Amino acid sequence: MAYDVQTAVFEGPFDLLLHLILREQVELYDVSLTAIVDAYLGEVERMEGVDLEVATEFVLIAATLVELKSRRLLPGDEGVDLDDELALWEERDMLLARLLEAKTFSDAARALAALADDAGRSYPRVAGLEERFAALAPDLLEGVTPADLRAALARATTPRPVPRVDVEHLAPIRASVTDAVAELVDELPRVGRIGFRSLTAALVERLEVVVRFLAILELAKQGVVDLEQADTFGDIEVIWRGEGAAHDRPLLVDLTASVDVYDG
Amino acid sequence: MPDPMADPVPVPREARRALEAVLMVAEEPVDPQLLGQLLEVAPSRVEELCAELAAGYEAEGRGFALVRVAGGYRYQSHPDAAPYVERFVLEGQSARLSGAALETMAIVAYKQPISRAQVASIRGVNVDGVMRTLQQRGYIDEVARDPGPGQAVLFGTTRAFLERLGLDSLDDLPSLAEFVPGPEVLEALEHSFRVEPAATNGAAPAGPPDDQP
Amino acid sequence: MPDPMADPVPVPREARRALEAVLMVAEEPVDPQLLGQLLEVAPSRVEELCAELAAGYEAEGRGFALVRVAGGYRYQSHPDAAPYVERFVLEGQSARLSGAALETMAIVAYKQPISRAQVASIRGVNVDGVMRTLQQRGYIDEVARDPGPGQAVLFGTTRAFLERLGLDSLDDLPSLAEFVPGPEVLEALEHSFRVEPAATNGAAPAGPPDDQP
Repeated sequence: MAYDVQTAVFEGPFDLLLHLILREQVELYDVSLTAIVDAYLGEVERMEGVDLEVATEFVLIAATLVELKSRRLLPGDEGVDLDDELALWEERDMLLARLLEAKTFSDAARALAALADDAGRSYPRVAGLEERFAALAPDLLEGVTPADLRAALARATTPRPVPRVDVEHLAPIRASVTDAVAELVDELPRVGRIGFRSLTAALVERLEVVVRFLAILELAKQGVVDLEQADTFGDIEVIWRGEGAAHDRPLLVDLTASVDVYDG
Repeated sequence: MPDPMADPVPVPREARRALEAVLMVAEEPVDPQLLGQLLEVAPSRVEELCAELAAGYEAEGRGFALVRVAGGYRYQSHPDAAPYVERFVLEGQSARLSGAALETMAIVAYKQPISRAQVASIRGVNVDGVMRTLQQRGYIDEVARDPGPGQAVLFGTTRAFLERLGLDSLDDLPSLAEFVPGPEVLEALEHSFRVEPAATNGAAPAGPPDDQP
Repeated sequence: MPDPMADPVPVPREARRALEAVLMVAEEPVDPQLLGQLLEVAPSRVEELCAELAAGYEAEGRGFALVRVAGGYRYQSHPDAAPYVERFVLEGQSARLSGAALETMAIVAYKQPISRAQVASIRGVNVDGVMRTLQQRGYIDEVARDPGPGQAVLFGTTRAFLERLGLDSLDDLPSLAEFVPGPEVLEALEHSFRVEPAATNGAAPAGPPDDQP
């Protein structure tokens, strides 16, 4: 696996995926997804602090890739739900469209940079009015109240909230792994709280583990389970919240909203 | 050195004098409409006069230029004199924009009005910090509220953005169509995302999906 | 109109261009010493060049003049064009402080004495232009020097500022203690802690990029 991603700084999953596909000419299906995940995690580590949005977005895309890949590995067509198949195509097209869009804007940004560089060679005249005209100028503080001033100070001094990694909410991801979801919905209410490792200990095939993982992410998104992970690469705790839970709390507008894009 | 133009400025003396004086004290590009009002001529006449003035300065090899930017006219230093001006303007006023800032700015520029969430969705990363920086630097600003349920704040580019890029209006942005990736890119992407299931067990394309490298 | 001088500017082209460019972007009169350093000529030569340039502008009937004032050279509007400039000031200037300017004003009011650099670091942007405007309008002024190594100029508000706001003294500025963060602050904080998915269709999916902004 010879990707060298140490040279460039990637601005997120699309950037990295485009790099892997276009610049490295990597045939994604002929290589291990772990390698891509590793490459990505390497990038994330080099960033100053991990951004939850970045991490989530990548997991989301990785999940789609896993599903695409797993579908290709399944023998024949038997048992494949037509709806699932269509959903998968949709997800693939969505991913393609987003990658194309990302590339379009990254190229547009380069053109804007060239414009800015040209414009940056000239400096505007900003000296303004000479003193003799200053008395004529209208009072700029007309209508400004002391309260306006205080509000302006508050605006100016409000610190930008620092994005915090909150693994508890990791994973609003949907995958069409209906069977696994059904099993989990049957199983989880009985145990209440269980580690992901225990939950998958009985499974033999890696693929099954992956599918279970996707199913759990789906449940997390629907709000019927909570996920907790104490430390990086630590075991993920799955906590059953109940099917009614999702409706008991107000919905918050998701920052990226991109999650919804993948809804079948 | 011969003078390139015997009479470099065919603009009427009074109008030229008024234009030059007003533009000299202006802190921002001045709308031709306002200039026309001051000179008591039509804005279209202002455009003519300014074009002639600008051509005159260029022909005379002046160190300044009269340009149309962000919807108005302003004086600025001539690009050829950049080395001198840069030495003079000690703090690089126009600090270079990061790649993230440029990409975010491009998305806002072409898709405005647009919400932060929509920008984030296109970039695939959290853009709160970048958007706030761009807003602080005055290149983008809140322009509206989404009428939909969330009432999300919608952003657009500002006059300072146009000035930073040396554009007169948004119409002068290069067409986005120029940047849509060509067929070879599409092909490469599609190739990577083939979905056909392996019909038989023959010629399996890969090992287990998650094998170690 | 006969051209008063066939070759109005005998100043060498390169030096003239550099001088004109630097003087055009300067915000304060520029010391001939500094101009000499930039052009790599003696200050006395700068004086000669500037005198020739100024004479040239005058002969050409320009609307601007190059004058020596406060120990340096600067462009300003020609006195003959004053009526136009006055109309421009009365009719053309926006009569309100921008949001950014108001923030700068507020920082100086509440944190005085404060240096330009400190204001800039709070605002996250260059504030030179805004500070100069506020000073020109008489709302802020230099009140002291930082005793530290840089000896930075420290700014504070003026009596005129208090009068405009109807305040008796700075003690009458509203207290910051009772300030409650606005909804946008709370929203921003919430966003950074909760990332639960919305069930609604948020951002428009990425169709083919739009051509028009």
